[in-house]
Amino acid sequence: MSPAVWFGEVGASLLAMDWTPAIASKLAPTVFPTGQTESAFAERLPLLLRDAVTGSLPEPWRWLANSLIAIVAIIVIFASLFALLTLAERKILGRVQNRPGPNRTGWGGILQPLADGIKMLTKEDIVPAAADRLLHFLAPVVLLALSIVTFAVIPYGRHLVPVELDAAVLYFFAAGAATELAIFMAGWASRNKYSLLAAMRALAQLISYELPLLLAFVPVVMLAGSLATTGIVAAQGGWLGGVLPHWHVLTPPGFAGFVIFMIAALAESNRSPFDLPEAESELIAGHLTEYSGFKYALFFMAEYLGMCALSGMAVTLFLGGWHAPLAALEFIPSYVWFAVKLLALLLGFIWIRATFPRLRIDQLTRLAWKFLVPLALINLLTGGFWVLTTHWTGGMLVVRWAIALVLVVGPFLALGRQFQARYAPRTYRYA
Amino acid sequence: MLGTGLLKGLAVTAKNFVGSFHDPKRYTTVEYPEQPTKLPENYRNFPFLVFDGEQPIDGLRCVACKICEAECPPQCIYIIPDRDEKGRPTKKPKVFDLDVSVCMSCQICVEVCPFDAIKMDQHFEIATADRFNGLLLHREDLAKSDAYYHSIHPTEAAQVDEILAEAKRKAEAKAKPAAPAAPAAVKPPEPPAPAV
Amino acid sequence: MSTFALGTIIALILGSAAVALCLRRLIRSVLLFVISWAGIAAFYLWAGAEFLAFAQVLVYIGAVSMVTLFAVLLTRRHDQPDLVIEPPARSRAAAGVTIGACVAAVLIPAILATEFPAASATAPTFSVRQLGLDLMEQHGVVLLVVGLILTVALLGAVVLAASKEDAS
Amino acid sequence: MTMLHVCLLFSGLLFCIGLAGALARSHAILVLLGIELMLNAANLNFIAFWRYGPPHASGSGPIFVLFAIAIAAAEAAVGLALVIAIYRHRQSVRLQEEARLKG
Repeated sequence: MSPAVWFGEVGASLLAMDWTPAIASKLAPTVFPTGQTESAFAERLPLLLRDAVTGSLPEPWRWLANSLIAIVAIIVIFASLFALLTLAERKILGRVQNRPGPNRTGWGGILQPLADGIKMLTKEDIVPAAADRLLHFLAPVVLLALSIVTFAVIPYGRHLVPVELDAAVLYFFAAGAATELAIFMAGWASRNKYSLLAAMRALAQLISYELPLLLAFVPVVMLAGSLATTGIVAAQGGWLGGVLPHWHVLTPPGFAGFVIFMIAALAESNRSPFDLPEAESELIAGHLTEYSGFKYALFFMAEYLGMCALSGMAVTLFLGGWHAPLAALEFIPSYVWFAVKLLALLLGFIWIRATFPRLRIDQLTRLAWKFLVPLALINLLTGGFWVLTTHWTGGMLVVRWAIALVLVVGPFLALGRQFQARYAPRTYRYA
Repeated sequence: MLGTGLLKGLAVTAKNFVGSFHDPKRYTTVEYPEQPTKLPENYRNFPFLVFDGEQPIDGLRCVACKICEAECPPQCIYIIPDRDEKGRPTKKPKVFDLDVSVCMSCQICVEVCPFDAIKMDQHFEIATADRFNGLLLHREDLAKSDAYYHSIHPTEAAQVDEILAEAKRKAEAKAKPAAPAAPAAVKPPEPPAPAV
Repeated sequence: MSTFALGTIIALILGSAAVALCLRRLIRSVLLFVISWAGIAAFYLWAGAEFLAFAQVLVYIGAVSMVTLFAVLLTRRHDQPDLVIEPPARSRAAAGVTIGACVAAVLIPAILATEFPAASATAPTFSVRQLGLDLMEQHGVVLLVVGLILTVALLGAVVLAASKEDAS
Repeated sequence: MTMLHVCLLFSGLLFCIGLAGALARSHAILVLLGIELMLNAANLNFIAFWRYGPPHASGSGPIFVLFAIAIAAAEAAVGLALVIAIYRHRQSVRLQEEARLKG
């Protein structure tokens, strides 16, 4: 067989093959189920709006247009949420510190994010002379891209799931884990030893807190029996007597998981009191030292989007996703409930920032490895116990709750005593 | 128990946040340019000249005695007494310049003035782009009414008024028995330094 | 469209791996390896094994790359470049490439000459639930052994890398 | 020539690249990465056979890959710890200088 004939055959057979990727079926956006009539008009409103735009398109294009609309909607909504969040954060911090916060730009300061944006955009973009220009540019882009990508699997409402994946939670945390690479790139590409050292510290922090973050949601996955976000939300539907929702946070292992998850999420999104990587008042700005202008704004945006994504995931995993807290309140559209819960968690982030002083690096790692990780591991046990005893009823229900509470509170008290012993209460001889 | 301190801290900030909306004690910011700050009565920065009546220059209490010029430690005051056409002093300053870029707000000029003519001002928004002429205050800039003095230092101004009235009464009482002999004795005795 | 996708994935993986092994700057080659691993994750996704794709990203891009980068930075000497190319190294490199080429020369014709039974018409479905059940029931012992190995490896790595401050 | 052939060719090439890299380079970390690449190429084969092989109902392919990934992570951790230990001992990570067992 001559080479030409061989190549021709190979080429022909390559073209004749079925190249459809297996994943394509998973990526099909949720088409509005025609059989469902129980959902109210407001519930379907986003989908109806979308279909009004794309309904007339032929099938393959419609799929593409629907996906594009979902992407644009997510980016626009969360970018504006980012803008409002920066303003809300400064206003709330101000109020906590007995001052009004920014109130000069626009009506009561509402245009402050715009002013900040213009300032950032018009600043000079400085790249150090010895920097690795390509990586220096790529780091913020990769970071922002990865933090936007995580929004794809969060169920925002009953019919609003951009991508339904079987292993959606794993996808979310895989994308989150990859952001560490961007931080390393930022630190290394700056060719500044302080940037590099700070990036290493940031990585140590992120890796340390990845462990409790991942361990904390495993009991939830066990309870729901699913790694898909839709499955986890579906498992939290329904109410006990129309009042008590079946949210995971209202079970002992779920509550412990929620607390550990939120602490680890604070550290993962570099928020105070774990904002060591960019501690403005102590380090210069950590791995962001050599960044200015638009690239710095991108880092900032990625940080806030990461915070939003982690809060959205916490809502999905622990706070019942888009389910209403009371059966009587179900007439309010599901996406409104999701937004309310998300905003509540974000306000919690800001409240915590307004309250606590920054940890030292050794306290930070000690908290992760000696406190959160053991608690999360014990919480796995609690989760297993809770799953195994779902069929207990009557008097055994009390026993179930008692054992689970002991399993949650006992280790917390024991570890807490040991953890606290070296630090508190302190006496200051010379203060 | 571990964590109670954290909850206490959160409660403190929450109280501050909620309080800032209804409790003026928890919202202490004064938005300065729009909302003028209320300065304490004893605040002082640079001197000014007090005048009585309506005419700023004619009503000046200053008699150009040059005591303050002599006493001023950084020597920021410059006075030329006015004279009439015959060359006699009119007991008014022709030039009274005060360089506030040199003045150190020591209040010695106020202490030494026998006529209570120079007092400390509270006007502090004197920033200017012209540091030579803009910060050299002339007689016209320095002359401010007695009413203004009362508005910024009410307690001190009341004391000064008492002292001046007392002096005037004594002068009148002295002038009555020896009416023709003492037209020049209007000069009051040196008053005690006003309380600061 | 998807032909193009698979072609891109393959080209990306092979190209970045080949370039990574030729570069002299270590950090860059590690970062290129990361691209290659990401490409392999994309291939898993393309083939329908999404759980594996995410596991690949989590383990390789999230963990192995970090450990490697830390190792690179910890073993860097500033007084000399990363690698010095000497004559013996050149001959070694030539030998290595030759051996690789020889293996390829054996493998490729072997693959092309083999007739495989016809593939199933549809992609095999494999849910995460099924994976979990298989892991826990059919492969439970293996899972335990892997867990044990990972624990031992973690402890071993800590012991190996821990600096002996008292000794020095 | 089927899809399976394409995937196998691809993984074979990747394996050879990893092999050549592991043999040709002298930096210990790069050698480790070359070995990782060979492991990954083997994983690709499992997935290729699972996806394009004869019809079957088992999930052994992905499960085997999952275990391989876990072992690869362990290997990377231990290997890199060894590299760091060697570097601390001899101030060098070039493999041809590590010809002696006796420290």
